[in-house]
Amino acid sequence: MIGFTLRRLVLLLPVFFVVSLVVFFIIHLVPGDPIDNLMRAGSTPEQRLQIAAKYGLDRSLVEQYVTWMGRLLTGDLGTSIIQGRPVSALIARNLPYSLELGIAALLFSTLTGIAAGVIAASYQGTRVDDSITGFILLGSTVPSFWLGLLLILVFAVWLGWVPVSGARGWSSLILPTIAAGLGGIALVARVTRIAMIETSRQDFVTLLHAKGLPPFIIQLRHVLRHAMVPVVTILSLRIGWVLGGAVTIEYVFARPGLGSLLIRALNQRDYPLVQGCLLMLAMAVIIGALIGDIVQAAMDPRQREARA
Amino acid sequence: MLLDLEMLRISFGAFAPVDQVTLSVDRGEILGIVGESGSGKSLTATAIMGLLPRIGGQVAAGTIRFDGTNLVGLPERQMRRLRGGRIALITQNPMTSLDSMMRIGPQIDQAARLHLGLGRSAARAKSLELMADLRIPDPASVYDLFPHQLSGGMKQRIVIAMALAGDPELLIADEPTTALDVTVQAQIVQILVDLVRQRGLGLILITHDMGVVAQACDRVAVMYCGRVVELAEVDALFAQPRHPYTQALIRCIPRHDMARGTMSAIPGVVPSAAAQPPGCRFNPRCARVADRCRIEIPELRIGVSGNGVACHVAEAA
Amino acid sequence: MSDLLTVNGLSRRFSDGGLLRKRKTFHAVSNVSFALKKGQILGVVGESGCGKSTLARLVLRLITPSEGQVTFDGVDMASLSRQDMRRLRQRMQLVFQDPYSAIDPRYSIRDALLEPFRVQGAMPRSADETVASLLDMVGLNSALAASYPHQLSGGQKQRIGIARALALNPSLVVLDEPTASLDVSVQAQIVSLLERLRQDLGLTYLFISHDLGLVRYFCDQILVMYLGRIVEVLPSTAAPKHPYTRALLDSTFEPDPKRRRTVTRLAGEIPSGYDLPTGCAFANRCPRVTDLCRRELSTLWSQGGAHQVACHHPLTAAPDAIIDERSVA
Amino acid sequence: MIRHRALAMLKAVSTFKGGISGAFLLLLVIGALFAPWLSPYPYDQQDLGIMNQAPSLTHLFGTDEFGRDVLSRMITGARTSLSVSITAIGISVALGLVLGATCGYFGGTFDRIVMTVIDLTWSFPEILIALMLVAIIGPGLEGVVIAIAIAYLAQFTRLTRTQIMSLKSETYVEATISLGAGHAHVLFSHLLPNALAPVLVAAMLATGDAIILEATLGFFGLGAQPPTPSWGAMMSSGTAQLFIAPWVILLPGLAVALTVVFINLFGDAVIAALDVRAKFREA
Amino acid sequence: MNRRGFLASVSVVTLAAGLGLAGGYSARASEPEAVFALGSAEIGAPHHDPIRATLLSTVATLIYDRLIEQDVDQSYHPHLAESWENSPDGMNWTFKLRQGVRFHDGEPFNAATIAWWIPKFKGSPNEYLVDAVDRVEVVDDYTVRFVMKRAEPNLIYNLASSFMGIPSPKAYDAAGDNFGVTEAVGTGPFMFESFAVGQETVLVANEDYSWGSDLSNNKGAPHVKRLTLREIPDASTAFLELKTGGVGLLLGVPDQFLPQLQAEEMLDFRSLPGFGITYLAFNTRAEPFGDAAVRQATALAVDQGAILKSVFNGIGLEAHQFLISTLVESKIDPKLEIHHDLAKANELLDKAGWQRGDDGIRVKDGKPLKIKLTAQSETAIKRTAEIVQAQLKAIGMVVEIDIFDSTTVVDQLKKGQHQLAVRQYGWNNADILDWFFSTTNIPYPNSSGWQDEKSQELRNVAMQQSKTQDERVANFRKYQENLIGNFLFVPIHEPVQNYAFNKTMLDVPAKLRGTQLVQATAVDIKVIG
Repeated sequence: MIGFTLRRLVLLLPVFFVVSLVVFFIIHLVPGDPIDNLMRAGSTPEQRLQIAAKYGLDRSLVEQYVTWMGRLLTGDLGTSIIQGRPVSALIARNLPYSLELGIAALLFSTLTGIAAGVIAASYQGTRVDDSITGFILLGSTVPSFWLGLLLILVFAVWLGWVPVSGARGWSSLILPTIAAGLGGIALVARVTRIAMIETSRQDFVTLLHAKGLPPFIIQLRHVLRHAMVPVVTILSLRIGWVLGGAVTIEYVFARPGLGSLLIRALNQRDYPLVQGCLLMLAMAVIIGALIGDIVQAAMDPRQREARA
Repeated sequence: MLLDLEMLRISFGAFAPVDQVTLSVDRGEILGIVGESGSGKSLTATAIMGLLPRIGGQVAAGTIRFDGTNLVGLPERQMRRLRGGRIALITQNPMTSLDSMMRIGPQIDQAARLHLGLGRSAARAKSLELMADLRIPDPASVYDLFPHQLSGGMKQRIVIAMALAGDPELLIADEPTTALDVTVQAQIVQILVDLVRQRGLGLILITHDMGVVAQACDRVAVMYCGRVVELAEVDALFAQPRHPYTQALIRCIPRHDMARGTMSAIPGVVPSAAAQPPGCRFNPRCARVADRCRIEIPELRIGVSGNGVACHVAEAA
Repeated sequence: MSDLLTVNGLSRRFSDGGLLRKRKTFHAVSNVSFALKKGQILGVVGESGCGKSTLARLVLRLITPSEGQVTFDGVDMASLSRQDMRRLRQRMQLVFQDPYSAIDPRYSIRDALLEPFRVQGAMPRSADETVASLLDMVGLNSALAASYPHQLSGGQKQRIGIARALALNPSLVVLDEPTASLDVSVQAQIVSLLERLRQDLGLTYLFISHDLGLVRYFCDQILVMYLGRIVEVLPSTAAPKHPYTRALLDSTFEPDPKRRRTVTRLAGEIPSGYDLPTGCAFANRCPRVTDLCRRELSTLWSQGGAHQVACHHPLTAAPDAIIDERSVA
Repeated sequence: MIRHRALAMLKAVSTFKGGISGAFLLLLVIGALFAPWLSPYPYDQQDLGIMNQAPSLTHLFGTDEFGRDVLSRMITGARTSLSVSITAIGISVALGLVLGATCGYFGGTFDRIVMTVIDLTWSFPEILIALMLVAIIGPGLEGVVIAIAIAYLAQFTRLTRTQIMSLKSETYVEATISLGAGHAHVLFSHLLPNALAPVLVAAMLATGDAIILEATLGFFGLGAQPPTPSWGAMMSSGTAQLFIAPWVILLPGLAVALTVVFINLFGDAVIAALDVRAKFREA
Repeated sequence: MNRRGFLASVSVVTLAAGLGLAGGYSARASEPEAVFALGSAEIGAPHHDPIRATLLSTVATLIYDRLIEQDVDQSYHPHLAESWENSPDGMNWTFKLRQGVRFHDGEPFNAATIAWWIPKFKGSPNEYLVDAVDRVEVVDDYTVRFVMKRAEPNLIYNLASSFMGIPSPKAYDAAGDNFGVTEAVGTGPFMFESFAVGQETVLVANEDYSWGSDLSNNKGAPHVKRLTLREIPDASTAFLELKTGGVGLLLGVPDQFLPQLQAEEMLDFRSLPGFGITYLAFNTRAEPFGDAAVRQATALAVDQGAILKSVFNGIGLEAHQFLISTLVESKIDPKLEIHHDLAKANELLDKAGWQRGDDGIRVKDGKPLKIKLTAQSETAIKRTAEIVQAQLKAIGMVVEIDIFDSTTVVDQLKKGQHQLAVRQYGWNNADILDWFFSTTNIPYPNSSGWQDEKSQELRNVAMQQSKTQDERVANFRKYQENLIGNFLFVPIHEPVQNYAFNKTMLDVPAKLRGTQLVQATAVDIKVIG
């Protein structure tokens, strides 16, 4: 197991290199530059050049990449041009909010999704199955920004149960969690349901019934465990989404977060910040996939063996 | 009789893939159910286990008497108490019969803990003992392995151990050796026969292999298209098969002492469940078909010997 | 009669692992040699994992051998260009174990039977006639041409599989357990059909099976394989001399309750093909094993006639109870 | 083979779910195709005298902030939204099939490299990918189409690849090779046609998601350039509109939701009819 | 309703009650506190350090005091500078500083502070504000003199900028990069407590405050003892927060929301005159706008009234010249103002050789009158573009809209890739004309590419040769009259600044002072109850 993990980590090095290349150059494909966002009425062309020189933007892209990479290897993500603060500090400030919402939404969609999937699978083909599947489907068809506004209108304005927006305390986390998580429920439920149904068709489940085990024990202790393997795959692929996918939700609920930070940086062409955020997201995604693999291997003894 | 099936009819919606099945097995006896695919032998086993609803079927008529109790219509809760306890099942494919994500030992323990009320350590001790009985080398270490770490033959022994864990009186083995190599098949059949002889279990051995039947069974039920066409003592069946199907079946087994090209085949195909011929279901393929066979369904008449045949022609003879 | 197929020192290893991982090598087929005369049926028998299916594919060069040589009708296959090899395939065909997936479910029977011609770029002038005659050849109604695989029974599908293999008039047909997934009554039909076709068309068969009884019934000569190696080559009527062949034979139940017997169990497990022992692979299960067996691998040596065995301590020719029964019957 | 698929479609439509959703989708497509003839008013005809009017007989769905007829805009919007998502998914499927088939069939290092990249794009939030790409490509529908196509590329590549890999071991593939067939024949006559069904169903479901993604990008002001309407652009035409003239925002939202629901229902019916459920799990 | 349904609804209600309680805000009843939401333009300020900031929110005006304050009518008022004097040649400014002022950290404010402060701008993005100052001389503890590099009558305007809040030198130097993030020390009425970037800043009253400016009624400590300024990017969310009492005051309300605000009983709003202009910018280097006649026709085709009504809900003013109306420089010859005149517009195009085709589209030399209109995705701008598109159709001009993000729009302008663009600026000084139209600023910000000797001469006079404020006004008027005569832009709209608040929570003075709702008004706001 440790060998497997180490091997995968070593294989990450070339991936990291490629990712760093993409991340560095992609933002330069976008027209416009950050300096104009620093200039206001009254500033002069000389100042432009000064600022460009200050951030090394007057040098060739390759040179810039080498400098950036050099700094990166010492753990320095650079300094935001627009905000004038270290990129790492900005990420560190926004990350907790993204994690808070991302994890809450992921838990919400995963737990609800699995529960719904299990129930739907247990009542496969009945009206219960249909209504659960239908209801979940409905929830996932509404764009999340829109859902967010509607949730605010209903639960915060009309009913006044929770605050409209903000990121203060758990009560302000409820609506964003629902808005961000609802789409995921459908996915998780769908996968869980199909995996459950597939698994319960296997011989060993027949044999478990033949042992006289109560059906709910079979479903929860055996079938669900098998069904969790594909669910874990999906979840490990959602790490990127947890960190940066909730942009619209952050916008509507006035929450800070990595997604908003990145979008704003993108709009202002704040190169170091965009690069820093993207690199962090990409690495999180890769490591998320790795963790997913490891968890999956830990869950499934066959894979554990195959990968040892 | 430990188990008595009378005129069992299994239906899936409008279809009745199994009908008029009558057979029985006693303690210490091995009943073979033999037939080709689609003959309904596995469904019969599923019906005895009370697991038909899982696959969308139900017992439409007839009785399944286990030790005097009719299992048909028995509440699920009571049926569950029997399942894995007094009646146990062994399935065909050992590769897929074990939960791949669970260690071997606990899977064997389950039935004992559930039906015998044993604690964790008592169940473990019992499982280890069973594994030793089944000649599994080094049971203590196998106990902690995962299924994929075992060979097919070893897995099938685990499946048998699982079935025995609840101290069953009746064992239903549904094609227990089909997926195994011949050398392993021989061992598993031997184990099953020994079990019946030593523990006095009743065993229903479902198979399509006449060799296995000849080797292991005391009595045999031959099934074709959902019906029992012949029920007989094993010696009688092979010495003097009465149903034309049984006769044909025995004839189409290759033997090394036959000259090449002398093996006879049964012409035609097994009709699909949706297109059963009227009358005797074997009539389109039967060499001795009479007019009556095309109209009237022959009934299985069991004589005093306990042997019987469902054939107009054989009866007339 | 001349040799249609000669196999010489054929081996195939599969490796996995590689970068950053210990490379493991699986010996699927090791040093196999045999010759097959025109018009003969050569049986290959062994348990799962013994390499018999790999051997079939090596012979047809669907898999490239790691070592050794396959000569078909005097031509060394390794010397052929891709193009020539593809053309040569017309003369050697394969029938598969699983008829259920041997035909593309989206192809009609007609399409499936015409595919060989399409692939070889030689569409017959009258496609319908060709299809009809192929169906007729394997004993099927030509009305089936319009059906799809899922509408046919296993036996019918296997007949289609055979018809397709024969479409291009091959000389050699490799039959990879053609009846293993069929019912006995259907198996009998297929075996009879194969025998008839062989006589009518002068075919040569390489017949692969796990069923020693069937092989002994159907074949002229039998290769017994164990863990990728040939342990015995025997005429189908000969008594086995290798302890493994003997064990295999002992494990086969006769369909006769009078011949019940207590099985002499084989000790031990089949070793993994990854780490083959240095000596005889059967050593750990063999009742006659000696130190010599564990140390040294026996080569195939003649037991008189075509009978060869790879064993240091072959069973003596002394008639054996079970083998005797045949003369009794 | 065509008959096979047509039959499955027929089977799908004959179920209750499949019938209802199929009918709705058909109507929608017809509406989109004949938008100019079906719209009661030109979609861009402004009339500042009747701004933000509630639904009435003259304007069934009311008017928007420029006094334009919301119904006409929604009909034309269906055209934009559908063509954007269908084109995008079409491109995505085409690319995905090629990449997935190549990776799945030939495997090896090429496969490993492509799949690493593909996995990266998959796990990256698609909204971020889309925003990034639109910024690079520029405004307008082309940008959105390409962005959506790339956002979904991973899904189809993976699905195709898994399909091809599992099909590759089917006996009939080996049978074809043993007949002397080359790679092209195996790929195009057997593998791709068999892999297609689940990919197409997935594509259908993804079309629904693409409509939502188009709407979300519209929320950020990307996509259809005014005055061309699209459902997404309409939904996000200033959230203040939600309080002033809610129908301008709610109705397109409803249209998106309904369409996606029906696409999913129809997809489910097709999945059931084609019996490709099992194949879905593998992906 | 069956029993299960009933139970379910009861449990939902119970759950909701629990949430409601937990979600309530625990106001400290003893201390009056308030929550403001920042305007959308202020969102995302990374810190509150006025010297190195490029984006500064209202927060900075509450923490820091400035030397000089500017009122609605653009007049200047003393604050930390009690009085000032400019030498006749414009080369020396002398400031008398207020005494007894202390920073939040207890440090005194005096001439040394200014001497430390002005040089700090060197190399910062805000350097241009004090660019003209050569050096600062300390005359005595409370008197400083700015020795100028060149005459700069506009210095006073610059000093009133929100970037000219004065931080505590000691705290500033000690905190380094963290100044404005983890701490911010000024002399203002509110003291920094905490700051979560992108989310909120919490301030507490400076009880020692006693140096409020002329503009405020309350010269002492603010009435609001604890003030939270939240950042809410989505306007509807902010509006809903106001409506539900989550926020007491919105610093900036989009015009579209005003009708809603007016409809709510407990809400009220105050307005201040505008701070900028929405306009169309031509690219004179891209055909057909090289031709003044086409520019004029385009300008005359735009109906400012209709746009005011539909895009801005009738709020704000129609703009007919380029400067905000509170600037004196905006009072130009009325004949030169740009007003809607469709007939004349068509006539101009006819004369210029653009003939109408059958489809109503004008054509000249086989080329249709088809142009690209660049705009950005912000709602008001997008809508303006849409309506302009419809209006230009009336003169036979086909307009295609291209929506970009703001940075890309700038990039397009810089590269001269645009033809016509909807733009907006926010600036309350006439020197904006120089910024947009001086030849030295080609290609950007002079993206119209306007190069004209006469214009440049007038610009030089206005920018460099005005010694006094009055001279400066006259010069800039002339400069604008020249520019507008060349139809370099189409003024469209002058927005007003709206501030909405909850009447039941806050007492906001009827008349707002200052150019925006900042410190001057904030200290006068009272919490009700």
